[in-house]
Amino acid sequence: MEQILYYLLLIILLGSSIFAIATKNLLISVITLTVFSGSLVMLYVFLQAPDVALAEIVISGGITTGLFIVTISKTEGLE
Amino acid sequence: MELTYLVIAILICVGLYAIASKRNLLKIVIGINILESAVIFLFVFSSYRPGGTVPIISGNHELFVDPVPQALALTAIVIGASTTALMLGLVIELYKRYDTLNITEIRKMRG
Amino acid sequence: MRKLYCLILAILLASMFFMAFSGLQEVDMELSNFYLETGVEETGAINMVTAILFDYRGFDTLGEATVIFAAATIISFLLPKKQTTMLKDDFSLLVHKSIKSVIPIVFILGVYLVVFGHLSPGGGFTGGVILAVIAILWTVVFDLEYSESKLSYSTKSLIEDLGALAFVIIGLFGMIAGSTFLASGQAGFYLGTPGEILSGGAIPYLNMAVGAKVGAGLAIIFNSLIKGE
Amino acid sequence: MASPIWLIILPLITAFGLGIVKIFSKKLLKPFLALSATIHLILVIDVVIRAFEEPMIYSLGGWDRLFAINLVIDPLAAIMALLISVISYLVVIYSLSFIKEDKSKYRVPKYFLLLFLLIAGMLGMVLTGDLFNLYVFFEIAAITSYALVLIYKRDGSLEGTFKYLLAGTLSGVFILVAILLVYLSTGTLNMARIAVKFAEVPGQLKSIILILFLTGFGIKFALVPLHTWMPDVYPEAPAPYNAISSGVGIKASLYAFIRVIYVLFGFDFIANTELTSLLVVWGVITFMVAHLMAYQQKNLKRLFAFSSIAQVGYIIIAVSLATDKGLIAGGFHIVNHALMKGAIFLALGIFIYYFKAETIEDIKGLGRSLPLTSFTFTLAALAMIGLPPFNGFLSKWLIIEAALESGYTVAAFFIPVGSLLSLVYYLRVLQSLYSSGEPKPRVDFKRPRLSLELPAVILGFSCLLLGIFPRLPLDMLGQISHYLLDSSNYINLLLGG
Repeated sequence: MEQILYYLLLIILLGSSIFAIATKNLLISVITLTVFSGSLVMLYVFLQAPDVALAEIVISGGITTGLFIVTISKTEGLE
Repeated sequence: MELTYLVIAILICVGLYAIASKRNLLKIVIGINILESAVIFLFVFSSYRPGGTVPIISGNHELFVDPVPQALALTAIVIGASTTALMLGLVIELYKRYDTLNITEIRKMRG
Repeated sequence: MRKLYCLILAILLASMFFMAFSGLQEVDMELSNFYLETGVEETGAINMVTAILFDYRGFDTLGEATVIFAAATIISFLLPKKQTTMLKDDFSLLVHKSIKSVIPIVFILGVYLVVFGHLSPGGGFTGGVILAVIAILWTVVFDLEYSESKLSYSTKSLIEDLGALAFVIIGLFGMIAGSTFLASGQAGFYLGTPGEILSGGAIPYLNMAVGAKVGAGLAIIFNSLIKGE
Repeated sequence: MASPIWLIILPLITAFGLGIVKIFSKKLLKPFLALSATIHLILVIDVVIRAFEEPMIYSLGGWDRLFAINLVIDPLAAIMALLISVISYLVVIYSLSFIKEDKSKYRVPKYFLLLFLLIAGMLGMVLTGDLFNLYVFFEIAAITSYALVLIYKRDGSLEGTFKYLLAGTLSGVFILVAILLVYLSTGTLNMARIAVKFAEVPGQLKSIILILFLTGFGIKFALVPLHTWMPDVYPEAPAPYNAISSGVGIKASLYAFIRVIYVLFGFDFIANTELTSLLVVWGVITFMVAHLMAYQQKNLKRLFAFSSIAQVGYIIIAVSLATDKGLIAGGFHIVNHALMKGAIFLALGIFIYYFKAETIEDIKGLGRSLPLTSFTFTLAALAMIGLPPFNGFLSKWLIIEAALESGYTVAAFFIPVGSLLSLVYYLRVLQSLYSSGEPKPRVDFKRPRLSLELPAVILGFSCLLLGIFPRLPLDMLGQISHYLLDSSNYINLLLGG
């Protein structure tokens, strides 16, 4: 069960990263990026790294996404 | 376990491709973000030992995962976030000056 | 065509990385083995990641905190202070009220993560970021003026400076006590019983210094980005 | 009897304390900075003198050397630290007059804050004996560099810095992965311990690690296909930053690369692979391309940026030879280039400060309006070309000798050709400087301020001085190869075995 979940997360990781690069809408791209870091966080928990997982949630998932959204709202939303 | 390394390599590839080929400043920043995340994932994954537990030594566990790459990964996350923030600040300023996010147009406007 | 070249370049580099990863062999991890064996006894912290970050390799942590410091400095300079126009009055009274009641909880969570860094996952960085979220919530839900009136730029800057200086001064205690910079156990900091709140030598104090510095730094970065016309 | 840690933490304390000093009194700011810089210089000289008697080790946190972060001050690190602090001291004094306040009253304190962090970062890179610590200081130096370029907020600086930031982040990622690979294949981060265990690492992995380090640091010290950020960044940055970056900033990365190559990979690896010939060819390409590019430039800072890239090419050739002579020649050229480029950029800063002269056209007639500054500029430019009796001539001569000794005749032949090319474009600059023209001063002035002119003059005349009396620096440099060519000496020094 854990194995399957692990591989599923890897697939989500790949899919979300490729989608974030491919999509034209920057806001969607940034939101996909949160999915990306979300699955990374789960993987870190699987890999027994709660410290890194916490830091990833608050820094990549929280602050960086916030900064991205601020930037997009101040610039244009489309590529 | 080779599979995870493959995934990390593909993620690095995606990030590098975005940095090299995209013309939109924000897309480049997103590419850098993916690249850095992939490297941090590499740090965490390389610290894993099958059967190991969290390196908090309180119970009677015997095998722990390697705490050093995790500590280094934390440092790397913070440094990466700082550079990303600086980049986004630059993107905002560049947009104010040139009214576009396209890197070729910015270059054209400067002549 | 150019995209194809980029793709080929990226694939080449990535396959080089992959070759390197798969060429790795099991070796004797002497550094981490040493930390795991003696860490609890020597540092008084049970969370080894924190013990490494703040004790064995505390100098790295000083360095990374300096990186945030530099980033906050330049971003606040780059984006000068102006009126905010975005994200204003989009929220109802209900949201305002509920955010006001959430903020103490966020504060407690942040402080908890900072103070218990040597016992559980978390630590100064994570806790500091959570503390920065308070200032960010003020900015996003109310507006920049409200946020600045609660905690002005110069106050945050001062907190950041003091946090950074505190880190160095705690490090200097080690030298005063006859050991070297950033010494904790050797400098006579109270190691205590591992697992209790009053333990870990200098680690909790360093955690607090880093928490203050990171929190203030990130709040400065966020508020600076949100400023401007 | 200061301990070496002060070399790094004194600039840090100064930077962190700046905000607090500013609250008390704005007038205290400049005396505080000057005092701190002076104390720092004295400390560095003290530590360097002692390090030459006996190399020093300082283990942080009071831990055992094997498991702590160590500061290692061997002769090469001592020379680099001395060079960095001398150039930084002069730049700090120069900047006290050069950097003008803007409307928001924030520029001066932030500039100095970042400058001191940059100094701390470079010194940390040079002194540390721990691989990951090296990365952390590398990033401090990098992020403060981006920031200092932005300090005047010129239009071009935004774009240039974005490019720089992109290149810098990529180099950071490469180095980070390389360090992780080293850690995973040796199990430690202490450089001497790595050197002991590195022999067991499989060859393929070794070469990948080498490529990663070379590209990572190569971006920073501007090897030719990786140099593109530099000509875009330099014209937009303030002149004192140019001086510190070209003089010692890129040298710190170069030093890190030398350290990694010689200590980690060791002499045997260099001798048994084609690394030397690769780097020699690469160095020749670097300086030829850079000289040819410099020839086409009109903007002076752009021209000098290309000239700096060319000098990196010479240094790479010298240090990759892995001989006693090559290392001494390379080290001497590092020192000389720092002095020459420091003098050139500081003098150019004076031209810009009073006359806004940024292109070759603009400096027409300045030879008469600013005689002493122009004379300094001329001295440094002649040294750059490599004319006797200046120091540039000596170090280039030594590089040629070292290359011939190792059998790289073609490379040795190309070095004078490169000098000839640089003669052409430097003469064009000097001709413009002394031709007749009517420069328009921005402010009314009689002669430049002493605090601006003195640092430039000191650096300019030191070029002549080192050219006539090269004994002392060469004696000091004579000791560096002991810890580089035979990494077991370094291992014994650090691990005390």
